[in-house]
Amino acid sequence: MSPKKVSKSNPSDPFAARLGKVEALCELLHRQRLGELEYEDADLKIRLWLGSSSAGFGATAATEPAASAQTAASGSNLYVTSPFVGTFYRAPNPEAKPFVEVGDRVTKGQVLCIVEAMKLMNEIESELDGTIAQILIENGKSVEYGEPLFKIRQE
Amino acid sequence: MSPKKVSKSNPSDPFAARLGKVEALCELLHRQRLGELEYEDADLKIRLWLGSSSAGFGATAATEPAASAQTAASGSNLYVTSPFVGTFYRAPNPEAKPFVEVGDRVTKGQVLCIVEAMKLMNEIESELDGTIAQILIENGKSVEYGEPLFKIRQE
Amino acid sequence: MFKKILIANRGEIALRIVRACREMSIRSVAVHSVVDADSLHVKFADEAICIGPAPAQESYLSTAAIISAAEVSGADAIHPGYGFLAENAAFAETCANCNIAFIGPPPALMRLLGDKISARLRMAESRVPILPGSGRLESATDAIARAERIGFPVMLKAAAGGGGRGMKIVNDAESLPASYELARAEALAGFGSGDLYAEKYLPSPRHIEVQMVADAYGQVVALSDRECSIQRRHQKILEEGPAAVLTDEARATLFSLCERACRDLGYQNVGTFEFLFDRGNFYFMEVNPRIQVEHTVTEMVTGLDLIREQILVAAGVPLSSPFARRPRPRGHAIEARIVAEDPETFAPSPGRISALHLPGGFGVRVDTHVYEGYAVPPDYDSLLAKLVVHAEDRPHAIARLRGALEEFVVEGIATNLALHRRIVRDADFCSGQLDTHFLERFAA
Amino acid sequence: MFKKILIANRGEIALRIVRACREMSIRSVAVHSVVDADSLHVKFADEAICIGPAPAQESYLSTAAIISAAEVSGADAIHPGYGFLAENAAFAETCANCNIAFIGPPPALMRLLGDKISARLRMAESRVPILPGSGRLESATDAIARAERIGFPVMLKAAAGGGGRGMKIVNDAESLPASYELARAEALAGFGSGDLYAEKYLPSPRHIEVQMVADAYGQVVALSDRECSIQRRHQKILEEGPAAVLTDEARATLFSLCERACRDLGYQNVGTFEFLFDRGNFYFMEVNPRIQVEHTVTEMVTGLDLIREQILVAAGVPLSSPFARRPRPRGHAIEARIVAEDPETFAPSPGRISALHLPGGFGVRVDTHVYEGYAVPPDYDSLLAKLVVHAEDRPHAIARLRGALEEFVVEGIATNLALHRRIVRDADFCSGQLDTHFLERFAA
Repeated sequence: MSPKKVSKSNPSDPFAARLGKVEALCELLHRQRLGELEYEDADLKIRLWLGSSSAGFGATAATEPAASAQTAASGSNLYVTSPFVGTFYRAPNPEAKPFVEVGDRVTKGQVLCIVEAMKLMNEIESELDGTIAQILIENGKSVEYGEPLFKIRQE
Repeated sequence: MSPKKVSKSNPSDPFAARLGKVEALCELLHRQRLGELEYEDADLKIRLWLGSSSAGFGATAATEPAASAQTAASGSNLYVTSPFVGTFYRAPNPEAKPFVEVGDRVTKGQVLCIVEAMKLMNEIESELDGTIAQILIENGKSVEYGEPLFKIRQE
Repeated sequence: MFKKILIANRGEIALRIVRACREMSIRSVAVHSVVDADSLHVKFADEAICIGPAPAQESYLSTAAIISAAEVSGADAIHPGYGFLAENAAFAETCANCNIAFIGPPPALMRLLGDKISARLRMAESRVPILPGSGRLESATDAIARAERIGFPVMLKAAAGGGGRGMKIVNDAESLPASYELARAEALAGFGSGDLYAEKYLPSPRHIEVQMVADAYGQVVALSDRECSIQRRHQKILEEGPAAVLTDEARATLFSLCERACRDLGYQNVGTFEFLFDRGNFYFMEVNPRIQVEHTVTEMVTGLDLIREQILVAAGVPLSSPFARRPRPRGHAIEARIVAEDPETFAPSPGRISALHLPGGFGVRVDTHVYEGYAVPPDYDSLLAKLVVHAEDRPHAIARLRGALEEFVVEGIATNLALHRRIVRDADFCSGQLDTHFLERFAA
Repeated sequence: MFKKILIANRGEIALRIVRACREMSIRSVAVHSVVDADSLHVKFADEAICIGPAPAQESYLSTAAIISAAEVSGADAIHPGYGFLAENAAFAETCANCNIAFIGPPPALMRLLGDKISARLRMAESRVPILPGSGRLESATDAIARAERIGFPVMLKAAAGGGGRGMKIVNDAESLPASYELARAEALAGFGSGDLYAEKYLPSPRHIEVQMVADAYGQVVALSDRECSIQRRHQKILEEGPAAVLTDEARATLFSLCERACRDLGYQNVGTFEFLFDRGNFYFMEVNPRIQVEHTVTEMVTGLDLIREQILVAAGVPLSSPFARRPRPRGHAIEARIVAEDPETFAPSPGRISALHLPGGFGVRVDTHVYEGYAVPPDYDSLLAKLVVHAEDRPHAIARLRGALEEFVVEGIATNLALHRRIVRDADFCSGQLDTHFLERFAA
């Protein structure tokens, strides 16, 4: 347990530590655009709920990037996200085979796809070793900055 | 446990400590714009809910009438409120003695004051037996509809 | 000039008057019922006085409460807004007796114009065209005789009427007695007088009205015309101006006859002449001797502040430069009344506004007393906001209104926003094919 | 006409352009950085694309990201708004190379006007009055010689400049070398070019500017003038129009010379000619070849939609009826820029807006991308909202602005609302005694 990162108060004070946790969970709630969150550990049990008092009207937005990092963690799965806006290609050219398929083992540095921006073909490499769990974008579709492209199950 | 940061009260008092916690959680609720928050630890279990009282900006109006009933209860004290907007007079005319003073015993139906509206002198009667605990308006001042005039301690 | 004005009203019009007072450096006094303590007109006025409980009879309609509030606050004038006491001649007389200026026409004129039969006759004397019709009806038998002279179909109307109550269309002599009794009963219940008269019924007229202003020295000006054909049960939903259907010649004729009628009446303050327009002809309906909800349309196209002018005129100031002659309108304005009502049943929909976003930007004006978190009380009319757009011509104004309606968000209560969004996309509306039955066909 | 416009900007101007597109039935594409996902321009555009992380260099200033977003969304035009890439000729050229219309003047003109020295010379050729000044300065020694010819005090200015960076007032020859080096360093750091020139320094001029519009066929019109003397460190805080100080003759002369200069340049799209005005004389400062923040002032007094006209002109549509000749202004408009900054230190004040109330009603316009609950990111400029009022003359506009500022509530972050409330009650401001040092004296 390491409340240091989330709390600015004395970490030896259990309530301050818990408050730090709650604060961090609130931030997570907002950042991840959740409506509700229930959390429990050895010394904290909490439910947060973003009721009608929240975020002005239309609290909304569907297709927002999950994270801005190129590889965003979620459990033991990781997401490879697009480093720029452009067009997603699974293969180096229309005739070629895709770089990867679901179930393929990939290694750090291996090319996973191409994102074309301004006629430039940018190869996107894996940042870790693992197995392709899911391909989230169809070939030829456009992607936003930060949009998840692949789900990779970590070894 | 060191609740000093969150509570201004005596830190050796467990309730003060808890109150400090609640205070901190309330601040968090507002700052994080939650609608509801449930919290539990070894010595505190609480649910905070930002209900309909949140009333948009400028959470409103200081001098609102306590109640629209002519006699509004509050503990064992009751308030006699003005039944209309007008001018409050404690005596039937400038030369006369006031109808009542603090400490006077009054009975149901006894005239307590006059509220003048449109040149009409309206006598305001007590609706119960009791003792005048407080006179809330100065002689000759204007009163709103529903404004408390007298506090009466009930027998 | 007045030092302090008490605003005997609530909602958006009360806030509108607070704003005018503030710009004129006149102190404003808001009065409110218990349930209106959180309304914006109360927050933004210089002073606020709670005058009674929720029912309007004991607060906004209580002469005693309002006069008393004016006396304790030291107000030297009362602005009645629209509705409530705005057309109540007795209230205006009480103000005069208490040495408080009533911001409106002289009480005698309010009384004359409040009786639709006497108003009709006075207009006819001033050569304002009226529909073929009758004076006061004596009985059902009398009504049949008069209706046959006029020619069926006819409309039975309450002499003290307004807002559609006591109005019945009668197609033939057989059905007249039943309608007569019904209209009489409605009129009696609604206005305390069962007096009726009959008028020729027009099947598909447009509603055209003229905004007038007149000072205490005989200066009279027709400021602009508006079309308000989009109504539901004689309640206006959407108003616009200038009326697209009028030629410059028709408009000039109409304005001149309204000005002449005002001069003949000795009219003072602002007022609206309402007409039915059918196949190129105008027929006088009534004069509203007060500010109207849709005065905003005239303000947008003329750039002139009608509430301020109303106050100036009531204080005895002569009409001055921009008001002293007919202004040249600029562009086109449309007002959409956003009301809290169920879109299917049209039942009022009070409750708390859980989320609110008002549109903004170029050519978009919103007049409202509500805000996010505000609870709409069930006790009063359901108007939440007036959304007014202005652009250089009617098509651009419609486009602007369409966009503003898309941006308008009200959550927590039902509103007629969806109805407005349908209206502004309707082909007949866009091409200007309007009459007072537009919404009936539209809803079908 | 364009089918789809990508808006390469954020904040209120992006929303302003979204609204114009919607009214023209053109699809709009909002681009945004990660931290701007909740901004209103993103919510109200037809499409939205996240183009990069918070730093503007990697999002709103990234040609690659923006062109790529235009390509994947199929936009056929890009509106750059103001700031960011709006005056970047290379970006405009890239647009042209990618067959995307850039909504602004031709790149060659942007380049010419971006170099203040060449702009000065071109204006002189068109007989636009300029201040006594120099060409490019070769060295501090050269600068002293030129300054002595001009006469001290002089202002050293960056050739590529704007916004006050690289500007130094020099009172005598002794202090010139130090100022020269400082200005050079600032200019190099700010604009990538250390080129300087010198101009006669005026101690208390007014800032007067003229809004121009020109189509692709040589039609040029001066639409209106604005005064923007209320500045802090060359950043405008409050703008108004028409400039109260100008006589009709002075205005006509000024408009004619701007129109002539535009014709000589072959100018296209909208643009602003900025002048210093001192003792009855105008001196050219610069041309801003883009829409400006304060274009709203011109929109209010002319009733004309400048963003729409900008799009029309870029699409090759000739100026048509209301734009084809100088419009007659109606009344007076004032814009107050509401920014998120500490009122004492003027440091930006990002954070979450915990409570917000925007003023409304007659003659009040608010352009803003924020709402209650919105978090102002620390990454961009601090403009929150433009509050624009319009009334029949300057005193009434000031009264309206005063009231609107009282109604304006922003909680959770610091703003300059209090500063504006002081300005509108200042006697010099109310009587029109303005110059570009107004705020300095005012703060003292």
